[in-house]
Amino acid sequence: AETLRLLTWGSYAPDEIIKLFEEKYPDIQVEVTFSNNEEMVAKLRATGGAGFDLAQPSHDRIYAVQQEYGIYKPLDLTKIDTSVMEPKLLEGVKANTTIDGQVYAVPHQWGTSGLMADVSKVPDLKSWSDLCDPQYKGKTSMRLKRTILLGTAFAMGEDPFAAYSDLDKYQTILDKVAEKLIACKDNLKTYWTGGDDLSNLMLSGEVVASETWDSTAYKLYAQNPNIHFIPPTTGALAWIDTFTIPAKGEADDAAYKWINFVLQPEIVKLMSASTGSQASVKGAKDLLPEDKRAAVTAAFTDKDIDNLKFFANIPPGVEDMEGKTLEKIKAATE
Amino acid sequence: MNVAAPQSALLRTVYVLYVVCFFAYLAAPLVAAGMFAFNDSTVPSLPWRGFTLGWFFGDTDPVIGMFHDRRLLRGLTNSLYIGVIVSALSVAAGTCNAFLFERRQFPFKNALYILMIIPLVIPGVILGISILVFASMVANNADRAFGLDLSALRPGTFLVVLGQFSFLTTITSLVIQARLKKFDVSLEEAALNLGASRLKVLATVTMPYLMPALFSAFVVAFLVSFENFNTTLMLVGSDAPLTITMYDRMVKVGSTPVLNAVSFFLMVGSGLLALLSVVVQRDRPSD
Amino acid sequence: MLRSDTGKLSLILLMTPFVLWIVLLILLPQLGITFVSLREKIGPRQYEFGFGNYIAFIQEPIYWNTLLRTAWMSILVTVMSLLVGFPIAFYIAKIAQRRSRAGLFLLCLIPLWVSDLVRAFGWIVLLRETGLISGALQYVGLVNGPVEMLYNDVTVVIGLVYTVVLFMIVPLVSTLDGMDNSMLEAGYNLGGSRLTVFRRIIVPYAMPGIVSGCIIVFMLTAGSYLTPILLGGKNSMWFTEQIYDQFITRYNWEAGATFGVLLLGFTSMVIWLGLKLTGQNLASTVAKD
Amino acid sequence: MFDLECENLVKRFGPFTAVDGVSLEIPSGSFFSILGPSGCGKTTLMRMIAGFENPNSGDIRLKGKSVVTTPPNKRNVKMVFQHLALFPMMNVGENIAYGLRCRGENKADITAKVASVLERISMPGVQEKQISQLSGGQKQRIAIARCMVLNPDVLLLDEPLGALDLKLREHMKIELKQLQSQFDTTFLYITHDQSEALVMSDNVAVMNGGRFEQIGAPETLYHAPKTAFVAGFVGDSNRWSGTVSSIAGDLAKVTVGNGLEMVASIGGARPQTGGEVEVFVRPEAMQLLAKGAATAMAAMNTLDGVVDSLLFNGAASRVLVRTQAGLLIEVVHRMDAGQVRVNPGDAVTVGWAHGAGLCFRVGG
Amino acid sequence: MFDLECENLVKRFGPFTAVDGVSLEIPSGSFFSILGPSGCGKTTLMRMIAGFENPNSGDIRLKGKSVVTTPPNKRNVKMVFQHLALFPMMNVGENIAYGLRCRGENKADITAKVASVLERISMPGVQEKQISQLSGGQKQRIAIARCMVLNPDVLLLDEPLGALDLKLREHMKIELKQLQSQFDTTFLYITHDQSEALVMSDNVAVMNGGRFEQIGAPETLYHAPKTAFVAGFVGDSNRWSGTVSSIAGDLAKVTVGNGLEMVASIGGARPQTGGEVEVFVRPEAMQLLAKGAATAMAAMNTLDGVVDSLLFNGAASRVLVRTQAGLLIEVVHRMDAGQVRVNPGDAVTVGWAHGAGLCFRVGG
Ligand SMILES: Nc1ncnc2c1ncn2[C@@H]1O[C@H](COP(=O)(O)OP(=O)(O)OP(=O)(O)O)[C@@H](O)[C@H]1O
Ligand SMILES: Nc1ncnc2c1ncn2[C@@H]1O[C@H](COP(=O)(O)OP(=O)(O)OP(=O)(O)O)[C@@H](O)[C@H]1O
Ligand SMILES: NCCCCNCCCN
Ligand SMILES: [Mg+2]
Ligand SMILES: [Mg+2]
Repeated sequence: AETLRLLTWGSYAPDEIIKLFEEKYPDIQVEVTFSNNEEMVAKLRATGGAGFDLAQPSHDRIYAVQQEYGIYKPLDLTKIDTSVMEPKLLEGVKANTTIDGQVYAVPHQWGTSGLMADVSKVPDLKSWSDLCDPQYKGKTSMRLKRTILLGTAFAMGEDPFAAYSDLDKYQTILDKVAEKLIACKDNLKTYWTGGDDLSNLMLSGEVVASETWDSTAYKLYAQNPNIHFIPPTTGALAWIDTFTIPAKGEADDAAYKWINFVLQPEIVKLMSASTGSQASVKGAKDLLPEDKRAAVTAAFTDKDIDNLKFFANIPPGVEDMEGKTLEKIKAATE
Repeated sequence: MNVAAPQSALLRTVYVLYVVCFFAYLAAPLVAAGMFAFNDSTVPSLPWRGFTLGWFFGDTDPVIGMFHDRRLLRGLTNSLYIGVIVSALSVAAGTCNAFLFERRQFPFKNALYILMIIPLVIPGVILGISILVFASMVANNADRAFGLDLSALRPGTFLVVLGQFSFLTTITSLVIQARLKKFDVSLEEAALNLGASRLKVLATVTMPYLMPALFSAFVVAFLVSFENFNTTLMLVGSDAPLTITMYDRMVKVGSTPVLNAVSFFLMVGSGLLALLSVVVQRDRPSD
Repeated sequence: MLRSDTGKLSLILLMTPFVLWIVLLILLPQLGITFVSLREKIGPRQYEFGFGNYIAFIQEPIYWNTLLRTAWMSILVTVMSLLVGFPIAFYIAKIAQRRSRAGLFLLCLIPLWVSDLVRAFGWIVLLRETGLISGALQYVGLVNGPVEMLYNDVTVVIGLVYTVVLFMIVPLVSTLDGMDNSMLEAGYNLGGSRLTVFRRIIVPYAMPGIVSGCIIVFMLTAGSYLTPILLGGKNSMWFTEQIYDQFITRYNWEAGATFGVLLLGFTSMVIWLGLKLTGQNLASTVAKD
Repeated sequence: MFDLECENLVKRFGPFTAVDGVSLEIPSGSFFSILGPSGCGKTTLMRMIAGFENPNSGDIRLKGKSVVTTPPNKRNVKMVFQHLALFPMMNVGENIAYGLRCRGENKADITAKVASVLERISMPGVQEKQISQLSGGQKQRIAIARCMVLNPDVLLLDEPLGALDLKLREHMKIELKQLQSQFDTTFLYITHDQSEALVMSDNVAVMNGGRFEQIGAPETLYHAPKTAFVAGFVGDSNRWSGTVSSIAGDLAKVTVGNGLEMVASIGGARPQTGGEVEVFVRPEAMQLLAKGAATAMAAMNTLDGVVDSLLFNGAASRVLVRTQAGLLIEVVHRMDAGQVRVNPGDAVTVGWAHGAGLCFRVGG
Repeated sequence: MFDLECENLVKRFGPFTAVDGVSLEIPSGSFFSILGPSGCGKTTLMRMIAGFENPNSGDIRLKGKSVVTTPPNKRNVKMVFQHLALFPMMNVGENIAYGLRCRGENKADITAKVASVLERISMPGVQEKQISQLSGGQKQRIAIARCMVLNPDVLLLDEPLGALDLKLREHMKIELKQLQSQFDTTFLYITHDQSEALVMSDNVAVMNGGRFEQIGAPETLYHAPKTAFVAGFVGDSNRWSGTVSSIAGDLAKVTVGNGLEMVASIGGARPQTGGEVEVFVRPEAMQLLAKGAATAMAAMNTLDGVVDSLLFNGAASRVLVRTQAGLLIEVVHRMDAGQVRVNPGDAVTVGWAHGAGLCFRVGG
């Protein structure tokens, strides 16, 4: 039988869906490797785009990487049922990932990064920088990745995306951010690394407020209605995780089959239940499970939606600058 | 009387207490990790919510036991597969090395012997990245120069095997060499003298003598391969062995008691294997 | 003569796996990372040769601080392992009844039965705020709220010592085992006190084992990844992490290779110094058994 | 005055009694040996004296003072170990200086004493040598020097020649004895080699199964053993089992295995007529006579046989004679000048004086 | 016909010549020993015969056929190794059967042969025992049986008694000799223990520094050594260096160290007057005389001295006499009945016949 090797986020390929997929296509076996944006790219770079048949980096991680390393394959859009996709998202992703007229990605799930709090203990969390409020000392958390850099920059009144075109300026922003986050370090319990990691911290009460993916917060809301997703006042950061095919993928047909399969409404429902976030299909909100829909409604007002900041494509060089900044924060001891 | 032991009763008691504490320290994290495999909770932490085998055999969300978790099972199979291959290879190479350094004279023997030991003291990370980098260089150049796609040299099972082999061979060589050193060459000469051919001597005298060492070298190599992380992480492709799978699960998804269940399972498995190797070593009247 | 020809042939046959192994998997890859470390990236897919990566390392205190911290902590862990492990090794080799020796020795190997990951995981389960120790302390009433014992250097050292101590114990047991008790008896018989015998007889005798244990433990510690990362949490700064980060999250192989070369060079230097100071050599210690 | 006295020493290891009520007294300046087969408890006895084992009961006195509660490093008995136990990580000088340093003597004294003791063992100037550079005999002497430099009351030596090769062992026997008289220190020497014990000692205790069978001068043990064990263990003997057919004074008539009769002195406890005994006759007490020569000679036992083989060994040559009944007898027979030459196959008669044989009651 | 002949064998290890032009011939069915000090090349010689070393030059013939190019497993010489080299992973029966199996004999034959050879070494029925369950002497015999079952032309034995303890070694000496005559096979026996070589062998070659010094029957070597080395190595001797002051026929008058004069026969090459010689006198050739007793006796050397110590050793007792000049002389002196008793400190005269001493030119 053919194998479909997925390189994706934790929870983007629940066993249940794999089972259904394999029932439908008995000659395809699905193997999953969990990863995150940075590792997906590093892995594919190391393999020269081999070893996996379908990857799911976020929309901002494709353009520059593809130009430098050529690790993705152009998509054959005729094999994807793009009609079910939310056109705004599809066009957005396409616009971000077209090189020499070839499209390299289509959207899958989208969501936001923002804040989360146990409102019974932290009633008034509003801004990214509230995580550094000394009254929650030892009880807050964040993921030490670029999201928090950007968020903090916004909270400090900067517009980092605008600074992408002027890297010197961007560097000064990063320096300020780093200073702030280093000072904040002592306030944190730990840096979280994955959705369930964060869930454990929140559910056990070891952490009461954190930077989060909205999906994680929605899932927790179902278990503890005191845990709310809170879009920061400067706007939640929006991301779209995509479908891409690695340059040396060996099972393109199966990959297309998977893409089309998971975009079917009943599968979207299952998927959203697992990930907690919305699919980029039309009417996605209706396909959310009951409790999640409630969570979304509780979290977002329309104003919040308008305030969303989509991650901008990362131009060459930025990744390095951010990486160094993150290292600096990690290394700082106070 | 044992002159090495403290002579005063008080000191002796303190000493024994220290030893007991030490072993408690050794056991503590394993006991803790094993214990929560049976806690009927979705997080591996207190409070204790009752006993369950669900994290082994459960098959309904959210309690999917390890025996129903296909990714963990696949990781396990990959680990077994990689472990067996790499152990067999490193035992074979280790046997050659043992004979080479124990029985043969050749120029620069001492320097080469140091080279043989060196992989043991190179950090695993460095072995991992250096093999990754070198293999990629070869593959890239082959691609560029001949359009050859040497996919075996890209991260994947083959590189994982090479990476683990690179330091396991030192271990197996040392284990086998230690036994060969104790071997009395006159046994081989006696067999020759009694009319056996060289091959027959090898088959009837030398190899049976080395067998326990080969076996324990295999077991050691297997256990080390099974638990290796540092080297493997750099070289792994899509067929991740269990440790990597568990790590991915832990840092990218989060720790659930199913990881405790796997840990418990591994402890029991490796424990039995280690015990078996000791029994095999001991049953021999030969030494 | 015929026999010497077959001798040569079999020597070549025996030599082949060794040479392939060392050259293809050890020497060339090391040259490979050295080569890559000398490549400076000047733009997308554009490189030139130079020491830029090394200069970058020297100019960036984060990097060399991490390296120094790693080395310092590794030395600390090595010393701790020696202090913790020596009495145990001595007990196993010299004090325990002959029959229980093998059993105790096997018990020492227990941590080896499971991977680093499981060990670190075990410590997390044990030490986290909602973990066993915190729970037990609250239960006994020693503290009245949960205590966090993870994410600090002490925990990292405890966890590292745990992972490596058996590599200290094994060589120590094997050298101490070779020490005839009559050596100690002679030491007392000639008038030595416990301290004299320990200092002037036991320690010098065990020196090869001590050095060998220290080398392996130091290397393992300096090269470890999971334990410092998982137990150190937000404060873990370990040089291997820098290497992984460069390779895995920054896909900057040039810097990663540079760090690799530096780590290897630095640890080798520490070991070389240690060997020189104790007057031992690699073949007589690490490969002794 | 005795340098060392042991009184009723007992040492048990669990249910097993390794040393079983041993008493001894060693006069100042004498050479005392303990001779016994492997496992008889010699080392255990010595280790009690040195302080490495605590006796279950009994007393040990050094120069009259009881030391049973003194720790080993405070007793002034020094010990030369079976495998010498020289410290491999120290050179010769440091080895010898070790004990002096433990005493805290000052550097200059130490240097002087080390030099002087090396002089006395005829190895001046070897201070800087490594132990591994010494020959077996030299190591031996260093081990003794290391102890003697401390002026012990008693020097204990546990089979120190065991590891040496044949010629060297012969040589060291004489050297040891001379060292002892030179240092004029009391030596307590352990061995399972009877010739070592006999040649060197003033007194020998024969040990068996944890007990002393007999203590005496070498000649006494050889010529007047008190037990069958001593008779068999000290020196070579022809040895036969038999039953007493009659007793006359100190002599018993014994019938051995195959109906042969011989007369032997009674050693140890008196056997009863009809009782079982073992007869010992030393090969050098026997003579080869021409066949039938003196069969009727008074006070002589005679046996007829044929020469089975000649065991030439210079001054210690033997002839092996096989009697009609198949018994093998070893007879000392110098094969040089003046002696009748015999050849394998010759019919001969073996004769020895009645008093030359000794018989001991079996099990008593 | 010779079972084994070696002709001018030479073996070099690098610059070092371990065996240096050795020739020997061993008649069928005889017991031949090579006696020499450690490191003289005995084992190397034997390993060449067995085929484990290639000679640099020279020839080896088995039953007249050269075997230098025959690989070791095709030569019909079997070898008993110093540490026996019994296979620990096989039981006794399998050990003995090993060679037969290599030959491809059929099962029934093998079983029968194994049983029969075990019978011959008086250990019937031990086939199933493990090697570790045997005593030292039993292992010894199994090692011999394992070779003998293959009916070798020659059996090589490399110091097979070295590892045994004293009493057992004495016993095995006699047993080995009897096994040899029972199997009636040629034995080539290596040892550094002169008493083993003398007692067991028909012929002995004395080896030194890779060369044979002398080949001969034990008695010849003992009584008529051809070189100083043989005189010193075989049996005990008193040994002095001196210069020849005059020569008369086969006798030389020698002045030793301190002005003492003695007459000795000339052994080996004739020395010149004024040349340096070594004089050897066997302790058993000497007598203790009362002080001054026979100073004038013809054809006798006499030395005055005092008794230094008595080395009592039963039949092999010696007296150590120290002459005025400080020379130590060992004299055999039975200390039992009939002999004059001497005590340390007694003034005595030591005397021996002129012909009893032997002198050898130094360096010749
Ligand atoms: N620590 C011990 N525990 C139990 N048994 C012991 C111990 N030490 C010695 N023995 C036993 O006591 C007996 C006497 O031992 P010891 O070492 O004194 O004999 P030995 O006469 O010195 O023998 P050898 O000549 O072989 O050295 C032996 O049977 C030995 O097994
Ligand atoms: N393989 C070798 N390489 C170099 N030198 C050797 C080798 N084998 C033996 N020799 C040397 O040859 C000499 C003779 O050795 P051999 O083993 O024949 O002595 P030996 O007479 O059997 O002594 P021993 O009685 O100690 O067994 C020794 O000096 C030894 O060091
Ligand atoms: N639980 C899975 C969450 C996936 C989040 N993707 C986030 C991309 C942020 N840059
Ligand atoms: Mg002993
Ligand atoms: Mg030899």
